[in-house]
Amino acid sequence: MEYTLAELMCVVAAREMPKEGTVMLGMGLPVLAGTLAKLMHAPELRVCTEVGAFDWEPRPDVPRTSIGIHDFILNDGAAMVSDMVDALGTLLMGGNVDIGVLAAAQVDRFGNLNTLLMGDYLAPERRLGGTGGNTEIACLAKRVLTIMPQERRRFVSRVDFNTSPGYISGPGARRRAGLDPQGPNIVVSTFGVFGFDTPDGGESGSCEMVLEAVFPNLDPDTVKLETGWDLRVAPHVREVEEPTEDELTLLRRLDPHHFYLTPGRY
Amino acid sequence: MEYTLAELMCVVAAREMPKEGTVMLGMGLPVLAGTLAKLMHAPELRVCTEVGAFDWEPRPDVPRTSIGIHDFILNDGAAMVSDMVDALGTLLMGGNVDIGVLAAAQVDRFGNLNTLLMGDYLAPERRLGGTGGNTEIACLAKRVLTIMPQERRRFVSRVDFNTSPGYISGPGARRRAGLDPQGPNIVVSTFGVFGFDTPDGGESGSCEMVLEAVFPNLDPDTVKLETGWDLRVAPHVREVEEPTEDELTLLRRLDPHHFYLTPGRY
Amino acid sequence: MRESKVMSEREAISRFVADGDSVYVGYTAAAYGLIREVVRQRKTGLEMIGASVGPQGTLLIMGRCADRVRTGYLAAALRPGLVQDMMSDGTFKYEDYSNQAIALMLMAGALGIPFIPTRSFLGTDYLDPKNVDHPGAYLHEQKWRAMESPFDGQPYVALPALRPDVALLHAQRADEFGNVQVWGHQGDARWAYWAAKKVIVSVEEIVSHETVLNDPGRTVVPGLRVSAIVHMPYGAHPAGQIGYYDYDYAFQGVSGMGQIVRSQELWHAHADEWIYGVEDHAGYLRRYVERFGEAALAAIAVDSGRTPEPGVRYGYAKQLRFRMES
Amino acid sequence: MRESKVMSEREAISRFVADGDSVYVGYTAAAYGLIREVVRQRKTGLEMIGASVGPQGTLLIMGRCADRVRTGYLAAALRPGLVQDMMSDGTFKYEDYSNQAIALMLMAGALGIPFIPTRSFLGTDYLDPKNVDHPGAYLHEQKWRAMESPFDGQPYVALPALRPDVALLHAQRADEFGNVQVWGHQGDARWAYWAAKKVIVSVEEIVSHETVLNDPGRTVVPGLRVSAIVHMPYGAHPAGQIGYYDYDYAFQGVSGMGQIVRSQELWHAHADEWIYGVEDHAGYLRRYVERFGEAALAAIAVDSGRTPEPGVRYGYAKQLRFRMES
Repeated sequence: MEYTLAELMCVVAAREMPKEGTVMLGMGLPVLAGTLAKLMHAPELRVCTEVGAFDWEPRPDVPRTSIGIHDFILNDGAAMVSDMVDALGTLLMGGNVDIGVLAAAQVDRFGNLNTLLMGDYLAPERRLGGTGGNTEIACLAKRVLTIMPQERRRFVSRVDFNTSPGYISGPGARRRAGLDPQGPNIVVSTFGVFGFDTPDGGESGSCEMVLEAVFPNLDPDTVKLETGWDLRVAPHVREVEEPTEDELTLLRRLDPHHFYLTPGRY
Repeated sequence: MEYTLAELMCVVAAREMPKEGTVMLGMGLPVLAGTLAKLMHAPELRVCTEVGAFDWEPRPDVPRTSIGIHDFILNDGAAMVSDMVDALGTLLMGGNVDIGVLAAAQVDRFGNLNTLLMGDYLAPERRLGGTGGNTEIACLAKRVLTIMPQERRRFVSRVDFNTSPGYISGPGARRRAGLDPQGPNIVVSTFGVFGFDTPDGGESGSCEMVLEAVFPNLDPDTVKLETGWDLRVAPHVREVEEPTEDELTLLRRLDPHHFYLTPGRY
Repeated sequence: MRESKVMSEREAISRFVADGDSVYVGYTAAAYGLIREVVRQRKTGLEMIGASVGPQGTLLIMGRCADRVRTGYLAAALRPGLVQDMMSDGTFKYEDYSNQAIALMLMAGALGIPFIPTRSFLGTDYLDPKNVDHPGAYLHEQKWRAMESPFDGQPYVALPALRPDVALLHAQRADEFGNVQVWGHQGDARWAYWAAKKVIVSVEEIVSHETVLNDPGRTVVPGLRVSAIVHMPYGAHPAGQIGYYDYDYAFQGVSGMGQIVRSQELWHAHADEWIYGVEDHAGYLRRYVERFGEAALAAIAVDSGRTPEPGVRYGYAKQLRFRMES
Repeated sequence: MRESKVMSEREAISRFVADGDSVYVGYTAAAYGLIREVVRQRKTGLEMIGASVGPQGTLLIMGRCADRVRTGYLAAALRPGLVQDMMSDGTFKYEDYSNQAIALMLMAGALGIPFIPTRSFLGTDYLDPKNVDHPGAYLHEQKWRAMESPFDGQPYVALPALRPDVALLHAQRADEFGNVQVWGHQGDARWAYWAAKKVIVSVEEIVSHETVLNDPGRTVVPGLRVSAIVHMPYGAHPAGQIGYYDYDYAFQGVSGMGQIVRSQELWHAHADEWIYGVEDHAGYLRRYVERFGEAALAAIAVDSGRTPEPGVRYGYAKQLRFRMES
């Protein structure tokens, strides 16, 4: 079955999500990937959004995933609906979110994200929409999975502006900043899957991104070409499995308006 | 019609309540007096409680006033029901309460209240139940009406412990403490009605309690006998009107279990 | 399949309440049935937490379960008796706050912030530095702090976040997965559901998961924060539960519950019959009916009050339109 | 008799929105009808406030009503165009926060506390002191402050309380006295109702006071805080309202609304037809039907979603029992 790298990226991100636990889905592809995971291998995953839907269980025949995070469909199957203070305060800052799933304009070697602007904050080349809830999810979720197309301009040595801390500048930096030492643990791109060199949950190791798996017919050197720093590669890089027909069929059913994935892009 | 001084105290307190505005009723007699006011001359008064009932409109045939402030009957006629953070935080501290109505164990010449203990805080003679929401209502309501039996041990020169600030130590003291300068404006006892010498809303004058009206057949000297300091008396002390039959009938109907007023006491 | 959180009160209390825990003990619709089970299991060294701690707290003190309290109001101290004595002789510790303070501190605990400012307490004797180490004190410098706003220098009081080890709550209903639904004025309970590390909820009714999903706006806490659901009709008795039954003031008289602070004898006269002398809440209800008859239970039934009208719908469009047909 | 707060959008906006006001502009179910009236009345110098400010904010910027924003996300800046240019050349000011920050700041404003702590932003470049006076800045030292907890020295960020001069909100229903009822996920609106000094609410339905009293738990704000209620069916269009109609994505395409940042011509092409060119919201709806037909309106109607089950009752006992009959 034909597929795009963006489709495979979403399928792999879904596969990488834990079977259970509380997940907060950020704007964009995380919503699509999270819904896919929930309907595939992770029915016990508790899907929450910052607008105020808690533990959303999409119906098996759900006509779409949420368009953005404000889609009213999130009220059909949520165990609780409330507001943003409850979602980003009580739930997230209160320590109840096991994994945050995020997208961004840039990611760097330490997993820091940038959602705000290109260039210098004091003289921006270009402003973006902004961070929304990305910043607090990166600061306060116990773990973070980032989904982002692999492009050299996006995978940079140092983000232009750190809106959403990964390991900041290396081991212990999160703790020194007042955050829990454990930060992001997975990045899924259009080329492969990355982990982080954090043997001790962010207190030791290089805390840099490490290539752990590549997409079919891609090799680490190709990934390095689209990475803006000297990328670490795991000793044994596995090859990601092709998306199954079930995965692709469901993924496409969840995005009937091509709101998330433009056919043929990437 | 026969009546007790305690009954007259409640009736007069009800009469002293404004025709409109938002009122927060503290534990005890304030609930009885506030409900009476609402059903008599002040149908537009917005009655709120710290447990989380907002703008309670008792039915004309309401079988009782609220027993305490947790009575479920407050959910019948409230425009909104919520929680204590909304009541004592959002509503009260947010600046939406025009008048707080309070009772206490002691009041002093500056209208400070004590709800916590008799004696020295570091070596109490006797502990009381505690302040509940009395402290924040005294700190944060725009005005305060206090209802308290007239006894020398209750009307003291200086409260044993200031749980609920009136004018603290005199003009400007509230502002210096970080509160709005305007504090309590009325005290109703079993002997009379008191105002405060605050020509400028707490910034000038003596800020002391001033006897403004006495109950029928009582004179200022009798009130002074049951007051623990040299009480100021207004140049023209009026005499409070007898309770009407309507007032007494409704008052007694609202307290069918004598939860608030023991017949024949005082 | 998602695991059920429904269990007996015996299991819930023995598994999730440890000696020495700080325990949110409720306010309106207090979880009396769970509280009695704590007394029955003779837990010790507990700290009680609540905006205002009513007679349920008196049971925990007289049962020698609780030895300290953080509250704005303690019913047990209202009249002379053993609790006032214990507060004087230092065997029962206390930190005085207020209803607003405890409610805000629970909210701060729920929000995961270190403290929350209040403008209450300004101008009171509470803040007098000499009162920090009062006879009942056990928090000292960690109780609160008078500060000034970094933005305008205005005074405020910093109240530290409160995260009780466990919360005991009684609610109207929940599903088996621990999604709890509540309606009516709530006091400080709304934030206790989110502040406590372990949450034990007794409910009048266990309803289907569908019933919860059909009105998710009534949910006060989702199952992900709940440790145990105990099906306990009349679980708030002798307090009431909005929509189910009202307060049973008469019981507090005839059972001697209102007098337990006056002597050990009066405490045991009540406790031996209504707590230690029954196996569980079901036994408590059986005894109640033996003693007072079904009619007594019927007499506290709700017979008045409002019912929501139809008209509310969490509606959306199955098909969204991205292109206008024309 | 209590006065009605119901009035036309023209009266509500002209009476309660002043040039230079800070305005909460909503998030989900934004009050588009009220926003269009603000543009129509050519208010100026407004500050926009919202956790995330969507396309309704773009209307206020392109209409020259708003010249600054406090938000975590600005849809108008998402793509290259006049708004990005105005942010570069300094004609449009901005202070970057986040969704959580704005929601918490509104809550702090509602609570009447000077600020609220957060643990968000720690470890980010936002807090770098050199970024305080960025090109869009207008708050400077009053924006926020990195601090340490007085209790344990842990770092936090103090977010100043936010009390917008006015909030523009769209809700499901209200009674004539301004008691507003809302259901479904709410974003940051829940606290904006309480934080703003003046509150203007457009609603899909005006319901009887009895309907409100019959389910007071659905009330998000009582009338005592509300300045005006505007009866405005489809008042959130082209956004949706839970239970009434869904988002009209197609309209944003055909009306050119999605392109207005690209040029003054494109802005006027849209605004002259859909804002300036109609008298009020009723006129807007008439034009919509003329252009696209009743069927277009029917196509965004809700056809799915949950409905609460009967069973909830705010019940109490008419007669309480203080003595046990026996």
